[in-house]
Amino acid sequence: MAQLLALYKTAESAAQSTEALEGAGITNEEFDILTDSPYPEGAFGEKEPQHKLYVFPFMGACIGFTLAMIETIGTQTAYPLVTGGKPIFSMPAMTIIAYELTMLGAIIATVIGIFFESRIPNPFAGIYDERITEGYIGITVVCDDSKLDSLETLLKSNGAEDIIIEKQS
Amino acid sequence: MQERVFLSHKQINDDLLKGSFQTPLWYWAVMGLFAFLTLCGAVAFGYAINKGLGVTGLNRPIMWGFFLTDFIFWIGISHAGVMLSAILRLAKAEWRRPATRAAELLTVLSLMVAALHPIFHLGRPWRFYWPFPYDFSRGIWPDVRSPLVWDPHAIFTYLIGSTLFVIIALIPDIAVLRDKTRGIAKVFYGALAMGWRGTPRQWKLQIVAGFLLSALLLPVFVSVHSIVSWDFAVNIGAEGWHVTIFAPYFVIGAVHSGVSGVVTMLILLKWMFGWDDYIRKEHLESLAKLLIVIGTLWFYFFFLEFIFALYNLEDQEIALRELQAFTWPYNLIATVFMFFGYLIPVPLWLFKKVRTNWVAMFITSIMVNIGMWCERFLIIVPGLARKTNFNFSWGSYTPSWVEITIIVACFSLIFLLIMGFAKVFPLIPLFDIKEGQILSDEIQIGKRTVPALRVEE
Amino acid sequence: MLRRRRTISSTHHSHPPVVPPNEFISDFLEWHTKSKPGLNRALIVFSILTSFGLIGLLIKIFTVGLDNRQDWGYVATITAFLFSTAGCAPFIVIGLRMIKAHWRRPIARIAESYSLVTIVTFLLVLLLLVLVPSSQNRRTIWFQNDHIGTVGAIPFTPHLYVAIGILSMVLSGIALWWTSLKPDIQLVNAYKKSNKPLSNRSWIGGLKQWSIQKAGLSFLGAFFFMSMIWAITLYSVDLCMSLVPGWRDAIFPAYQTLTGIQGGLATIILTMYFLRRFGGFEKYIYMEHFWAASKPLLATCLLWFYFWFSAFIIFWYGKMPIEQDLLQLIMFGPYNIAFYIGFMFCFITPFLILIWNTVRKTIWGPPLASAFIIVGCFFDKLRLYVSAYSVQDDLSLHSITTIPPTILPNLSDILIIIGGISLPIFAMLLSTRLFPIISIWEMADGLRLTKVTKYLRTELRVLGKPD
Amino acid sequence: MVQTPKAKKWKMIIDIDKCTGCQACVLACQAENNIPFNTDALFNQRRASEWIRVERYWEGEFPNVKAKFMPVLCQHCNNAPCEPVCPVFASYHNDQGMNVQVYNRCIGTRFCQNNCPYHARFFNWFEPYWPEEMENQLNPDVTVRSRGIMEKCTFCVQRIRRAEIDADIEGRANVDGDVNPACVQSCPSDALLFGDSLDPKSRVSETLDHARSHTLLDHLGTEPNVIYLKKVDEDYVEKEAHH
Repeated sequence: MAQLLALYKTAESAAQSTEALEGAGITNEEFDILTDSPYPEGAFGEKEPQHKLYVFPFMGACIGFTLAMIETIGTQTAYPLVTGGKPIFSMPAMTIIAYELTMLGAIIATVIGIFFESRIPNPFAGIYDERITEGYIGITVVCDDSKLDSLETLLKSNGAEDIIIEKQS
Repeated sequence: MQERVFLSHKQINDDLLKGSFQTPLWYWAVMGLFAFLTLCGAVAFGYAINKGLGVTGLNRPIMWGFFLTDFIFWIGISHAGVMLSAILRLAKAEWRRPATRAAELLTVLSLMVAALHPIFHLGRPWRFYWPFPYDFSRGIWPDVRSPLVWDPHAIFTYLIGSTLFVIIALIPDIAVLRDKTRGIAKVFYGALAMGWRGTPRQWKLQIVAGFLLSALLLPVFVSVHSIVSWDFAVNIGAEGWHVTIFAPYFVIGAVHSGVSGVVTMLILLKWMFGWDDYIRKEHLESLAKLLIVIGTLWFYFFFLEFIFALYNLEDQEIALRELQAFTWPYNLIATVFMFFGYLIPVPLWLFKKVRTNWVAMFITSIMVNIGMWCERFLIIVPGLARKTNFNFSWGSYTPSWVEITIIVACFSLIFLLIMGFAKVFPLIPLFDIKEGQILSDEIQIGKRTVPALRVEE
Repeated sequence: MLRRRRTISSTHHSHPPVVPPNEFISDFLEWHTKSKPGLNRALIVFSILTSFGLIGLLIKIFTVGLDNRQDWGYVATITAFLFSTAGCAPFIVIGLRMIKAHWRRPIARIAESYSLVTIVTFLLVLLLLVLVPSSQNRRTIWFQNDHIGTVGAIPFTPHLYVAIGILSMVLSGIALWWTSLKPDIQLVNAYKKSNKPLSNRSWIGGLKQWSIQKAGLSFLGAFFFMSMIWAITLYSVDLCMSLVPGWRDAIFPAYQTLTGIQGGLATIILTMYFLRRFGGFEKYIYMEHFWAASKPLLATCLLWFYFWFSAFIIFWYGKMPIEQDLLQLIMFGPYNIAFYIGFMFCFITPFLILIWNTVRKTIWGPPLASAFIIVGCFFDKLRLYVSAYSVQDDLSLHSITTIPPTILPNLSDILIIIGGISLPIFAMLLSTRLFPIISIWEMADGLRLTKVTKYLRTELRVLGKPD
Repeated sequence: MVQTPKAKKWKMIIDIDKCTGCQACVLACQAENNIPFNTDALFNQRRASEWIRVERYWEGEFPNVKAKFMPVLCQHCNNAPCEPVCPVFASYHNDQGMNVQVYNRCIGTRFCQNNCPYHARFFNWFEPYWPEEMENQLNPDVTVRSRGIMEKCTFCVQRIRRAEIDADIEGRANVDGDVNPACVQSCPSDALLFGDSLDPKSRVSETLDHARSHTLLDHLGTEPNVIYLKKVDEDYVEKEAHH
């Protein structure tokens, strides 16, 4: 197997060559796009990323709310001290703390979700080139060595500036 | 979105990372000055710990003074960030792009500094962690009925949330730094970039995260200043504090001062790094328009607060307002507050000439913050000086050098932190600017070309 | 070719086609001018229902008369209800015009048409003002008090000024409606004369005329916004809060304004739904509009709770006797049922509905939430206004002496409520019958500024943002 | 063999008519409760701490001027505003109806003083200091408060506890008059009266529903446990209530 990274100056040529790749029978599961800024989805006909990020905040919120209930109810039962003639179970006060901790849980869970879903941190993400952050569009293809040459010519013909190949045995 | 300039992505990188790669001499000079001032504050605080709070100007009726005034001020400033970046993100306003990170950063740093003030203010600062729900050594948990227990919950939720918000939005830009640096710096940034490559999946999550976190942070940001305001509003002891409108009044006032703070910061950034292509007149103008709306809304709440203070027609309340408005030195502060906070800036912003003039906006935005600082002072101190009708123990308050030094130190600490951050990370999100260029388009109607925006849904 | 199709389907969801302006204009003009029997039938039904209200009012006036406030609590409620649903609807479109939101275009006219209802609201307020004593020696925002020395005696407080404030709201609303209606009426007349659509908008008036009209709209909008806030503030203080001795709640006017915005938005969304359902506007009002409108609706629901809570926590914590009584009077006492319903329907239910993006992205989700909100809004007003009008204590006191018992609506009240609720529907049907219910020029403008273009390998909607 | 004491609710009654403003109570309180000296400097900084103070109000125009004296101490409210605002339970309500300040818990937020309508709470701005020769007069039953914490009138709780323990040792219940805070004990004109209001025979509960009895700032609904008896003043004209 080998990894192949083709660098393009313009988005148009990159889009062309993804189309060409699909013409050559490489589905959009097999190639990936590297850009330095978000492009509209499907701009390169890449596969639509599926994610479950929206589940995380709800789980986090539940955890946070539980913690808040433990804290407030726990405190008021463990130390039933009367202050200012307020009831031992002061719902309004509990509401506020429950609210804050719920939000806290939701936020933290969301961030965890973001890391998890976008698969970082990941030091061995794969082939990469520093020119991408200069505005180049990168197309990576994973294929077996036999296909390499044909792909290289194909991508070059569609305006690839440079092609980097990483063989891993 | 008129005169749009298109820049190559390389150009954008080079411009916006200027701060990280070249440091002029004045940078170190200014850093040194701020560091020194901060140090003075630390010394003053140490002195206060050693001698006891007697070294401040506080006294019996007026138990809360400059420290809490400044605390509210910084909490207020911290409301700029989420307000701008979250609301504008959700509203998909294009002109937010250069402002977001500066705003979020201001949020985080001013929150950190604000969180210091209650510690200065405590009688026993070495016990600052006691209001947290942690037991163990002292065998009792905090009283959840106390606003001072709600406070840490709210503030730290907000601090953690907004910090994570900034970090998430930083990762792609850190990746750029990773690619442009060599040696030890590359290792550092490489570790922080966590193997970001910029795949469609990562970008999609970056975008979704922006929206989701904004939506989650907005309610928190409203709650934080509300709870701070309830520190005062639940009081029946102090005069003029027990007002139901305090929560929204504080929040909108905070946004007023916070957005002005962001304007000041953006103008400073433009001048410091010469980012004329990124922080443009149209951004300034949109911010000014936003400020007009916010300021007027705030004025409505102020009007209600004042009217309903007199509404009950009770002698002490009237006496308090008389003190606030007509008695030296409060009358001076009140005048500054009224004119700087609203009467001068907002009418000026109605003119396009002012809205698009950098110097004018710089001055007016600073005026707003001076005014709002005075507002906080006028809420806290006179109310305590005229506590109930036991006029036998009414009083007045003059801050001591200790308090003033610590306040100055807090301001310089903020500048110190911001400039330090600017050295390590870009203060304008690179990928956001690039995305803005990608999404911009035009529509032809007859002879006219209208600037347009590519939207995904 | 196959692949091409796949890439398109792989984008989020296919974009609704952009109808060319001319097609829309002719399309709409045809729908507008053709006779609509269903609409006429509905008109008759609702005109009858609305007349119930008038009958109820007359019964009330002639049976109990205008000397006792308690009998009029429900009239005040329905007036407040009309204020914060139909009355505030125009504000929504003003705000959206200010931020140049494209999705306002189909709903702009709907919102503005509701300003017709405010005429009736104004008359009702005039009626209620008879019940309000002069502000001499009682707590009002007019400070007419011997004890502090009258602050430059203002005559006719509060009656004259409440009337003026609300009248200015009515007038600016109607002026706004008329200004945006004018071009369309010309278009319709021209269409009726020669039975073919006229698309070229410059036919109606020169560019100068258009720029004047645009400027007029923004000025009237700003004026309506200010007079609306002022009117609601005056109404909620002088016709509610100051009738309960000791009730000092600075957030109350702002809270009432907020419920106005919430109710107005809900009203518009609901109207949009029915227009799409029965008017056959699937091509022009689609999911995007409901989705876009649902976000501010969710925000207002959260703000509703926020404003309520920030008043409640102060009263609960302060624990003063008067505060305890107030909590009893307007929340947990004689009208607790109404309060709980209001709380459920103004906050909890719509919040639980709208929090799901999948629900927000439907045709039925936002309208459902809006329906709940409108019902909740009524009960929320009920617990505030009926309770305030039921208090009999001397207004110069510092606190209420007793918490009055629950007052249930009698026959005339029920008639008035029916009439009041069907009034906005009647007004809307009427203006659908008489005037173009979708602002033609604004829609055409929007369609001109929208296009669906191919970008690389996907398709994107492009929205023009002129400035 | 200390059995749990029967339920008590301590109240104090202050007869303003009897008060001569002699400040004996203030002095006694200072001595009993280890309150550092209120020097001129402290007074001028408005940082004097006097758990009980005698407020003096002048009434009328010269020559017929009247001085009115009103001793004010912590009112030990049943709905004490100072209690719920304390984040660390330093100020709470104990089972004998007293409003108690726990010095060890206090972190010095000074929120309680802000919320006390009676100005009855005091903050230790500096370390307390006594001249060397005065240190031997400190009361061993009372903590010496360090800097940075709040303090206030305790109804001389140390005396209450002492009385209870003595009664237990003698195997009897407390009788009215066993317990007297320093201020009450030292009042020459007998203007102050202290006792258990749950004991029907105590002088306090007999005097409670006196014609002249009232509480301070009762519109706040704090329900103080310190009851005042109005001054008898024949040529005092009732001002019409403000509306």
